[in-house]
Amino acid sequence: MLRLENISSFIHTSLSNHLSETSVLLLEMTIIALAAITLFALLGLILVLMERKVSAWIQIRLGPNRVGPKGIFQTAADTLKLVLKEGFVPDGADKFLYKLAPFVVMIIAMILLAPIAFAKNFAIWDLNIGVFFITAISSVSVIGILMAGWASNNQYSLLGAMRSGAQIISYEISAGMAILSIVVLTGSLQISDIVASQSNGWWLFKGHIPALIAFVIYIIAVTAETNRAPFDMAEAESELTGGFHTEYAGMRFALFFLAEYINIFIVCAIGATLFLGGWMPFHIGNWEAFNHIMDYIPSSIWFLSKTFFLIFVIMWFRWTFPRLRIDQLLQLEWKYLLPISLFNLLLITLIAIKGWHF
Amino acid sequence: MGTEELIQSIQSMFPDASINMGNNFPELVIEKDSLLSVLNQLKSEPTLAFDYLFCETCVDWKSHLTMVYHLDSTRFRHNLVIKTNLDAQAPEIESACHLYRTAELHEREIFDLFGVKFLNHPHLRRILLTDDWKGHPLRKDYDDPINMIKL
Amino acid sequence: MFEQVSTSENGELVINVGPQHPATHGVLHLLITLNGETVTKLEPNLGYIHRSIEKMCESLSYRQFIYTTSRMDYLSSHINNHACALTVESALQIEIPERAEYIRVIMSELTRMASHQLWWGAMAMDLGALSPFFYAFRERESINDIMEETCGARLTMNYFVPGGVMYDLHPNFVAKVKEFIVFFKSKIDEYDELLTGNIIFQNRMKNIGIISKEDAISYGCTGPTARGSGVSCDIRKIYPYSIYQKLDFDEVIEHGCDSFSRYQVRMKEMRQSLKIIEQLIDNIPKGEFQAKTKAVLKLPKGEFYTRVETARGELGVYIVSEGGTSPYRIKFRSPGFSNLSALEHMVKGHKIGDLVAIMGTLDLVIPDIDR
Amino acid sequence: MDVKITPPSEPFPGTVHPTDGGGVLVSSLDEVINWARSNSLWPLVFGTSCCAIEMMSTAAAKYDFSRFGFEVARATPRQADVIIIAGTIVNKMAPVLKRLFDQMPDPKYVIAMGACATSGGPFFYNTYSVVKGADHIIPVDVYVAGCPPRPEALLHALITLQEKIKSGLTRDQIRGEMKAHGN
Amino acid sequence: MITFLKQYFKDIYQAISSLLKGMKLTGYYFTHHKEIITQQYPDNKSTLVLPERFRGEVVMLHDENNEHACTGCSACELACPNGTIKIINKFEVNAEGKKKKAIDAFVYHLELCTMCNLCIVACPTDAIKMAQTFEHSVFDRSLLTKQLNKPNSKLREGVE
Repeated sequence: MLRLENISSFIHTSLSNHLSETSVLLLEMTIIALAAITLFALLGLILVLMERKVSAWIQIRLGPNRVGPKGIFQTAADTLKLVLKEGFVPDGADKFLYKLAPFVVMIIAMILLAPIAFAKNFAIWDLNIGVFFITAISSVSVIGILMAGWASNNQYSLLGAMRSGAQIISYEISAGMAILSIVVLTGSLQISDIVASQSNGWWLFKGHIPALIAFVIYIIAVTAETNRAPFDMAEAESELTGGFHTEYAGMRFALFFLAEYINIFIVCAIGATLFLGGWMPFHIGNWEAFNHIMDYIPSSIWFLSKTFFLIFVIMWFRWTFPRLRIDQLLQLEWKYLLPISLFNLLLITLIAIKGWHF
Repeated sequence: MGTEELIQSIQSMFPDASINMGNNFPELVIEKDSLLSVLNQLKSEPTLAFDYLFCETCVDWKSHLTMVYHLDSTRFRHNLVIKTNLDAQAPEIESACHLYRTAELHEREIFDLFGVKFLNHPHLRRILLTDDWKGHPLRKDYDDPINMIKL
Repeated sequence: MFEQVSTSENGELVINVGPQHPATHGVLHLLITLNGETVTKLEPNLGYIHRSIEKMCESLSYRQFIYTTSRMDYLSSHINNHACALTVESALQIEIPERAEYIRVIMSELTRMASHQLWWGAMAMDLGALSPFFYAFRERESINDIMEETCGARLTMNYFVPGGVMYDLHPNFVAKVKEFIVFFKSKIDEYDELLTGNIIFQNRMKNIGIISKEDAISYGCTGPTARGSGVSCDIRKIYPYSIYQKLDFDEVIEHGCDSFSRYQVRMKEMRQSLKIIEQLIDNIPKGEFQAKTKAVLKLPKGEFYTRVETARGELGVYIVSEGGTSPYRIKFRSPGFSNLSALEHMVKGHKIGDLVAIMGTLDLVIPDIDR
Repeated sequence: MDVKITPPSEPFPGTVHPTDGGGVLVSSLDEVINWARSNSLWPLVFGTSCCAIEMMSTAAAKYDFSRFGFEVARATPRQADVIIIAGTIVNKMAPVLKRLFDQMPDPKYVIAMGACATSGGPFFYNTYSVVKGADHIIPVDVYVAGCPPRPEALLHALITLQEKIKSGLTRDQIRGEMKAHGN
Repeated sequence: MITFLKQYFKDIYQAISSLLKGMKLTGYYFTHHKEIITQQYPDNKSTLVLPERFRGEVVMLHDENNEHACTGCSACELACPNGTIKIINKFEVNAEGKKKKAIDAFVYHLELCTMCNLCIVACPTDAIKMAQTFEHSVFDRSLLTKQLNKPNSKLREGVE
């Protein structure tokens, strides 16, 4: 059985046999960087295609199906075209910040890939404050958006960036609360610990209704945090034409575009890790035979299928709901989500202290 | 109120003006200086209550321009057309936009296409054509050899 | 994006919405002043699609000028053509065969439904919901198919001619319309399910873009825009033309004065249109579809005015004739032009997102405004 | 005009050379680039009048130009590849259209959809404000006749444009080519 | 306080149920691919049938002897609202030595045509009709100006 952890340990042992420790570390870091970049590009391509197919099927049409078999090369063609397009800096823009912004957004998205456990014993960096790391770093991406909006010298961009700032900072709180509730249940910030604590059942099921509420709040909050419809205030195509990336073209726009999808992947991966057991297979009580079959499916498949399910849910939101207005968006956060998640955290803490969870 | 009665009551209100029945609506021809007072009376008189200006336009008769106001009453559902003649060289008339807000855009359009100057209009500017456009295209003497290809 | 104007004197942001902007449904240009996200001033700038139709019609004959009006309010092209044909017919006192009248009314109501469907989809798109657009177009396509079979085109049909209609109905027409009625009745409930009841949608619509009854009349609003404010202004009811007198339908009036009322009016109007078609479709009388008219039409000297109810409101056709073969002056009183003038009144004090929503509920068709 | 219609699942362009050890090498970079460009034409949301409705119909479920990858309609010219001029261009709009075209990054393409954009169409004679054909303002690649053209006609125009991009010829070259073939 | 809380949770419940209703509908369409109505245009070209009344372009009918019914009366030219049709006449000398009017070129500007059908209605001899072709995309707009009468075509006998 080909498992990802075997591959990584094979690479590590074979390198260690021939090279010194420092050079192994350097080589491995290079490999990881390359792998991360490849994953970044590959995930972007897949997710964009998935989005287009999902939207097409919801909208009773076929979606891309002519470029390559079943249209699978569609996003590859798009990316290639975007890379080859003329890239220019608009007149009056702050050249340095304008060029820097997409890289800030992209690099942050890539850094966030680090603590995610893609499979059993397979994470780039399983640091002991993994969840905290993610919440901390993901809020930095708003700086990239603000930078882009400011540097573009365009009112639409500026409005979009300001909206995005207000929105991401507000929704960080609820997302943090939702994450915190699982941390309270687990008692650890390390991703591998959180996953391990779900070996006898996912937190979504083990944590009673409060965990379910936390999950719903988490999904809503991260939809807002990644600027997805119905919370796509930063882009708001029908209001602000393109929002913060109105003035971006070609390659730089592609980076924003890809980073958006990578961010969705990351938040959904975290959601899957926290609430749906990460790479843990689905087990039902004492059904040994069933559990064995479930165990046979590689852990990476479990992780990815859970993540992609959550991504699908977020896409489903996008293609169903109208967009909120900016003040309603903040109202939703401060009047509904925040009080509920605070109260919910209290409940969860009670459950954790009393040990009421399964 | 029937059309006959309407004509009579309006005639009694404005004995100087001439009113007769047109193809569709009764037509009241007035002097341009009395426009605002006539509109005001028609709007405020409770038995008439012409509160809805549904069309305002202008016709170029070469010798003069005619402003045409189509009025409707949303309460009684009777209509009236008011006409007043303007001088072709320097057409000027009081703006009706303080009585009927809809007149604001209509008058800008008439200014644009006919060159009628509306006094006391809040912002009388060209609306459909560019600001540097020469002439008023719906005038009969308008000619544009560059843009207009005659069939 | 047209040109960048930075800030006004007191530090408010001035931005140009349009002429190329997805929310303006065409080439309307709005100069808006923003205080934060709140619109403090709005100034429409028209004419980006002013095609001088009125001047052009002065050199076209009374048979020819009708086709240009299809391009004015292209979403209710049949109704525009109807207005022109009615003007010419009433001036020449042409008696139209009853069959033609029935066909005209059915076509007009189908057009009204198609227009409202497109409005529904486009408005949902303005609000950020993209799927309704596709569902709306599915129904619209079936109307287009019916139109294409009988009238020979999908959008700008030029089917109504002075004296009747251009061709007789296609043999499949009645069956297809009946099929459509059944189909659409099931789908219109989906519209409500998807959007009307949606909490986000309701919050975006209720108490937004308020215009009182008095203001609506003063601004000359017509159609669903005015009827959402409680003004009775359906020309089909108050000045009936064609065979609307004989039909049983309600004038939809809502008293909420806000965006949601305007939305409701249009949704209910679609059902009323269905009702009208249901009454007519089985009773289309046999006979001629076109009255005999002279080859060259000459209107008598005088002035003629016709008012009809398009999907957007009251369309007036004002023809001044000098007795020739073409009009001396023609004026189209377009519903959108007056409705647009009320936009500033509605939008002031609302957010920029509401501006988009309110424009959606006004259902502006820019070529209709600019002519 | 007849264009060659590429089958739904077209093979990857360029010349693929198998190498030792099971790898492949792709050459003919131009072909690959043109393939990418032709299959990823993002239109600008730009409709002025009636043709815009038919453009929307083309985007809608029944005709669905997303099958070709055209559905990513961008509201901002910076990210668009092709302007479909759907409707009349009047004198007041002309500078705006020029500006939009200038704001688009290269390579950019233009389709003149319908009679108005092609030549002024119904508003050619006796109008004082209509531009008689969008190609007086910006260069046009493909013209579609019709008032408005059916959605299929627009799809045909887009396929024609794809073929043009794949051929790698410029506007003038392709016109000369067509004259040479007597088409 | 109790009523406030009740209202608060009722609001939340109603909001969520209204959202779920919409998601149910879109979810239904996502899973039911039979609802897809897309016609795949270039692939369905062979089966695509347009209604016979569809107006794609004006064509002149020619029979197998390369004869048409156009007398060159220019009724269509007069009926056309925007000068799409130009008829250039010539005088032919027929067998009996009489001069007879005939068309030299029936010039049709497809790029101007609005398919309004007025020319077809005006034609007294039914020489022209509307064709259902719609694939009018060209790279050069001069190609849209067409001559409708085929080279060396003649007026059919007996058509006046």
